[in-house]
Amino acid sequence: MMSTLEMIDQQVHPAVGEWELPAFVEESAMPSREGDRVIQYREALREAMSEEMRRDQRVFLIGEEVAQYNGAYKVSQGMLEEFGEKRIIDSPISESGFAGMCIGAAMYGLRPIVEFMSWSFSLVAADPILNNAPKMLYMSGGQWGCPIVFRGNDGAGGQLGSTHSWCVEALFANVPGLKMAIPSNPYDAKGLLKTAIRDPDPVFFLESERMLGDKAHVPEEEYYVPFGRARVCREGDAVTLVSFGRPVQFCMEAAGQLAGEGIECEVLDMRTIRPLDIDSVIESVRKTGRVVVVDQSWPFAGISSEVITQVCERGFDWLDHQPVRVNAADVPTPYAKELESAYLPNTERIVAAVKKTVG
Amino acid sequence: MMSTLEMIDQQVHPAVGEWELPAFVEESAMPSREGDRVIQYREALREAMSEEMRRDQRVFLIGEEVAQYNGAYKVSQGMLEEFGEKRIIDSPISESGFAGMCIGAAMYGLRPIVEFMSWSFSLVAADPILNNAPKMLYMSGGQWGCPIVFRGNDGAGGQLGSTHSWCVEALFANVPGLKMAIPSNPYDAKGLLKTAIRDPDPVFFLESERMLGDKAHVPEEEYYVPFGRARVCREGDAVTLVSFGRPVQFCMEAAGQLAGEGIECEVLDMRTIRPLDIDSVIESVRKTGRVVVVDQSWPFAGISSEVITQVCERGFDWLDHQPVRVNAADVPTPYAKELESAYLPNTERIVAAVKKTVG
Amino acid sequence: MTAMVKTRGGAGAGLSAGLSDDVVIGWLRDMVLIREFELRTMSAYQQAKIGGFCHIYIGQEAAVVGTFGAVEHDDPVVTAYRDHGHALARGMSPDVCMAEMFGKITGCAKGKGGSMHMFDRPNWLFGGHGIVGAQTPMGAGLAFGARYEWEVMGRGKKKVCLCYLGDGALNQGALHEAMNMAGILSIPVIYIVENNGYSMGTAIDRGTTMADKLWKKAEAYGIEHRTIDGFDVCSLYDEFRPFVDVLRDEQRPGFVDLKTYRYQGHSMSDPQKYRTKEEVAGHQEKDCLDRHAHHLMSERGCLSEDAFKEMQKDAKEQVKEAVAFAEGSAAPTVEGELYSDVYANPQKNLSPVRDYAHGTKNPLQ
Amino acid sequence: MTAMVKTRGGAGAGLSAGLSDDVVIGWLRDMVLIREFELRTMSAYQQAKIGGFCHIYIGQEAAVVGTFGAVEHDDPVVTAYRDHGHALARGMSPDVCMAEMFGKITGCAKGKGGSMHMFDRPNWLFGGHGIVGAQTPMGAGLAFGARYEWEVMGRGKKKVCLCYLGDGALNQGALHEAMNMAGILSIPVIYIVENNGYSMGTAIDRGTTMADKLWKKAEAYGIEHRTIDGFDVCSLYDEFRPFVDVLRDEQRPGFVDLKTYRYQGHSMSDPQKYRTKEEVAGHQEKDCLDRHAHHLMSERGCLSEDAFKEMQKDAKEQVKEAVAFAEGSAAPTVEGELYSDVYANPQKNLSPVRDYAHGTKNPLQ
Ligand SMILES: Cc1ncc(C[n+]2csc(CCOP(=O)(O)OP(=O)(O)O)c2C)c(N)n1
Ligand SMILES: Cc1ncc(C[n+]2csc(CCOP(=O)(O)OP(=O)(O)O)c2C)c(N)n1
Ligand SMILES: [Mg+2]
Ligand SMILES: [Mg+2]
Repeated sequence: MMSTLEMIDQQVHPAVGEWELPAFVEESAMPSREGDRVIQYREALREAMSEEMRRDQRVFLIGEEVAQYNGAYKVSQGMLEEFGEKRIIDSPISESGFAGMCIGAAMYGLRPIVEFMSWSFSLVAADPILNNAPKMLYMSGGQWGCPIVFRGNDGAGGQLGSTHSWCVEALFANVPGLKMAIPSNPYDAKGLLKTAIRDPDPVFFLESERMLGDKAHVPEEEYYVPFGRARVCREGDAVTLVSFGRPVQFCMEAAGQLAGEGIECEVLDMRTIRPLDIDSVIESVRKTGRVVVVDQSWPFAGISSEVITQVCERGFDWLDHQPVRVNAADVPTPYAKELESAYLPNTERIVAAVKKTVG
Repeated sequence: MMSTLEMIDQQVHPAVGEWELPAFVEESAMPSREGDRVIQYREALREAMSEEMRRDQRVFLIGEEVAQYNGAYKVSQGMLEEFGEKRIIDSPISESGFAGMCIGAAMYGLRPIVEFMSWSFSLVAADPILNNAPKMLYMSGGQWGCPIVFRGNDGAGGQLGSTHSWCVEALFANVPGLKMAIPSNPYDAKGLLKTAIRDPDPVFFLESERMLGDKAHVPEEEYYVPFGRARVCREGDAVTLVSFGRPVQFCMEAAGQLAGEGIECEVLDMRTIRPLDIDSVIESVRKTGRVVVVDQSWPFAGISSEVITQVCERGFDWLDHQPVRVNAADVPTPYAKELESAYLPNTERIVAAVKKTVG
Repeated sequence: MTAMVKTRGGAGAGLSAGLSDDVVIGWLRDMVLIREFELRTMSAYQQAKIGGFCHIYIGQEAAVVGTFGAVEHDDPVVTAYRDHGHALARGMSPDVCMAEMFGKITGCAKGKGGSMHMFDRPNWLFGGHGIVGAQTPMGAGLAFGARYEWEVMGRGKKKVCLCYLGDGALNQGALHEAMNMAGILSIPVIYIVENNGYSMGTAIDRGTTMADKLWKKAEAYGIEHRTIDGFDVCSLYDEFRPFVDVLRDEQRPGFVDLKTYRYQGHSMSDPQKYRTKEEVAGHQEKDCLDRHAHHLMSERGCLSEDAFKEMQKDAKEQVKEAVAFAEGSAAPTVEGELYSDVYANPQKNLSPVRDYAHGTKNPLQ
Repeated sequence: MTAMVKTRGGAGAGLSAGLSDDVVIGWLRDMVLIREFELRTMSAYQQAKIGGFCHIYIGQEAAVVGTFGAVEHDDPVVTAYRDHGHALARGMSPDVCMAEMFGKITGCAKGKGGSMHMFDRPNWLFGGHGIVGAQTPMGAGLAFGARYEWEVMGRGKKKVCLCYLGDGALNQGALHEAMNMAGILSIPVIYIVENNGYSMGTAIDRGTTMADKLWKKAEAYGIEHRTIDGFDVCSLYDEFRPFVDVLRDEQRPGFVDLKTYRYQGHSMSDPQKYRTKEEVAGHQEKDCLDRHAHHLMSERGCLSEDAFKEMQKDAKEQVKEAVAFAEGSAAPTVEGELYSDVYANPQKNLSPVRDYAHGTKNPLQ
């Protein structure tokens, strides 16, 4: 009989083969976000994958059109050449099949990166990614974990219509056992993806087609962005704007506009949803007393509901005003340009929400 | 060119064939919940389906083992005999296939009832049920809706382990275009299922294996329970307990216990999640100033987060205490009896939550 | 376009040689219209008048025209996202089709669907679906519905459903589940694989086993099958028509490996490095439209060169008008359309944000 | 139980006649143990010592014993929820297996998995999976991993993965996607359909097309196949062994329609109205355990009747002890296990409720 005395307290769980986390440093000690090594979001992702594949032979990439076609969105451009067809693998249009297959491969000891051309196509793979990957460690009593990264485009904004515009974070983040990252810029995209590949748990990594071409400085030096630490993109004392992924950009725009009117917003980019750095949110709310959560998914039981609930649970007494959320419109994603832009949580709607809060 | 003057204001949308809603009456005018026609929850479901199938030839039932086997849980017992194999249809183990097929049949003009032996098995059908059914009307610009009922067992409690114990409400309720009902007792099970079959929109109907044997009076007279109206199961002024489905029973137990200590809880059974009768919740909170949401799904971005967020949005100023939620433990469902019962939102945990709120 | 109506009289008549000139000339007219329409679609897309994904049908025209020619107007049809040809050949007006892609309220889905979601209720076209394979269980359901209607409800008649899919969709599990169910329940759905040899940049034999014997996939479910050349609309019809007639009569499923080819990239943003120009040119030499035109003009002799030119001019004209119509149409208003058509029975409190409403009537209704 | 070890020496040796007596007697011992174990399982379930669903393996013993006999101990194995036989035949101690079903910390999954989730890392058993068909892409992945290990990482050796599934799982799309990928990528996974003729109450031909030619399902993906009688463990081995050897050597997938039969209901709560007592009795007449015992005692003559009785007594004893062990073991504690093994790398703020932790070591580690 095992006693609680025999509890494992080592950080290295035996169920996932060899692994160790990179050495994370404080935000202030990380390489600078400013500089002139300007690359695209997609290139940042590519660098992250390539560097980790060079480091660890167990890492491979599979997905539709990732190899010969160089990626439907050119994220994996050139990787077939460098790593060969045994590690950069074109799959048939069988999301359930290749996601499930990679769960098996991860259990066997590999470190798969599974690209969904779009997270919208992951619904056909919902069972393996939700019912198997995040539960394997628990179900097997700690015998096998599932070190795997699922990644791809998430969210609307390209007039792709209602079946191709999913924000899966609102659905999938409900499930314990998975981690979820949603980078809003190239620097974080690279640093978070490298961390995701090193992490021994299943990571859902949500990119955005609308941001793949975004450019920013990404340092030469190797760096890892830790999970669970929000970034304060802008300081302010009037209201806390909480967001993640693409809408962070809209929040920054809105904050800029509002500053012109004397309203200083503090903008927090959560970077990961699970873990969710609620401590930083509360810290900010203690200062501002007000919070607006901007979330590009549908409102009902989504991430914004969760953030607001956690704010109430941990910082109710600091609130001077009811928490407010700004979401995608609560309708299937429309195709027509005008409808789609009204559908998204745009700058205008954020500004209005902030004004309501501070007014 | 259509103008806004030409907006359809009739209630009968042309996209779903012939339909009309039953005449709903006020709760007070409904047949009594008390009496001696005591039947099981499963029989109540069966009566609902059979009555509607007698009324409307377009209604049929399909699912694994629903016909010759009389239903894996005997919900459809005897229905094959009455309606024949063309209307009570055994399907292969192909959830994605038969759910998708019934979406086509619904578009064609039929009124399918799709039984998932368990909602846990609906993940393999996530794409048709989430990406097609609830969006068809929108995507087709109002040409075809999808009048369909998906129903089956939801939730843990029978030591079925982690893949078989899903509470899909937390995931699926995020999606606009669907309706969702979660009855907590035989009376509502029958009345809500009849309404679901009559409703021209896709309805996700969540039952519970743990309640199928529950017995209560179900009146002889025909009745329909309207969507979007919570039921006040118990009146009180100390705290509002909001719940739905099986945990309503735990709430009633907890309220009973607490009454002994002089704490009078108002217990609301939401009955449907979408629509969500937030008006009744707010009305109660105005009186109590306190709310505890009891939800058998995982906490993160679940129904309880949504209820709390809506309470903040609409009744923030009435709150004397932060809203509190009681959920299933945030882990995959364990098999062992002791772990599973600690996992569920049981009476003990509800009592503790209430005390924290009123204390 | 009334291809469906035209062939109705010939039901059961047999091979294309026995069809009236009107019918086979109608097929050419349909093909010409689709081609001209798609050329315009491409330039409108390049001008950013059309957004999102846009999948061009050029090269495959005979596939849809020849198969539609063999069924009735009220046989249900469902397809994937490469659906402009299906919409036009089913009888959707080019105006409405183009307006949809322009995101206008006069489009078939009031601009809410877009290129991938052509729905046409009056013409029994049940969409345009974007998720690869998703339409295949739906197709079984449409056929199930039709069968149920006459068998259980005692009204209607024996129908078949044509369910189109790309070769890439062969690898989605949904299709297999659907085929097994169609086999077990004897559902009159006909799966037509528009086998253009590629799914995006993946040549069929790189992604699909038994690529040269796709009929094995049908045999695994006991489903009768045909392998048909899709470059000659007449021979396509000749082989497909009797197949349909038997399946309709006996109310059971079928499967067709229909060999075809797309000339354009997968979607408008495809650099097409996975195939050579020569390969494309090789296929263009046996172009289905040219071939049928040549057949009518030189072999069957029922069409003059002038008449053909006139036909082309007409099509160009129609399509130009369609663009003008689309351009001149209003966009759906946020107030009227964003929150409409979400529920057929909108109720209070369905959303935390606001109430849903009914929108404007669909232009096709 | 060391069936895996026993056959290792005979690798490549060929047919069962050439195997040592120890090996074929070992098979019988395994089968006897499984049967006795399952009888105990049933009574423990009836006494409510086991909860949830519980699927009894009696009748199918030869299927797992004969196929395991043909592979190496470190070839990965994965199966569905009817997995007690697989666990025992792979070498899991009956104590640990029974303790899992009793929901005890000494169980293979520390009581967190239950009957449907037998995992055994030291014996390369990757579960026990509850969703029909879910294990089939996983099986391809295990084989992919093994192949990748020697091919890309230059270590390890050629392996095959045995992936078991019920006949009902043939109708889940996941299997088809997996088979196509296994074909395209040449993955050495062997799908073994334990075809017991029923999925719950559905006789195979009511739910599955081509029920009498299941190999057609494999042929659709160009996968080599065998149809094997699963009632005689020796002939099963004789047919399966060479098949495995070729697939291992050539590193490509295989498919076996393995005919077998379950004597008990689908799960413990099945009234079994879908078949007659006579049908069951008919199968019991050719019982795989009796047959092999008879073969060893009367034909091969390597086992005395006394030795067989001894073997049965031993098994009964072992199983009794397993029940005692399970009964005597502690349940996992809420404090130690509820929030453990959720993440291998638990971090702060992963949950709004509380932090996750590491639990006690798994008893198999
Ligand atoms: C489930 C799913 N996965 C991926 C995609 C992205 N995708 C769209 S079309 C396509 C290729 C399909 O090829 P094919 O079926 O041959 O049709 P074709 O484009 O040749 O007409 C892919 C991968 C999708 N829409 N759905
Ligand atoms: C996707 C899914 N649908 C339904 C079920 C419920 N279910 C469990 S076992 C079973 C029958 C499976 O039969 P078969 O594959 O032949 O295996 P056997 O029980 O005969 O070993 C069903 C329908 C499930 N577990 N998963
Ligand atoms: Mg193709
Ligand atoms: Mg079976």
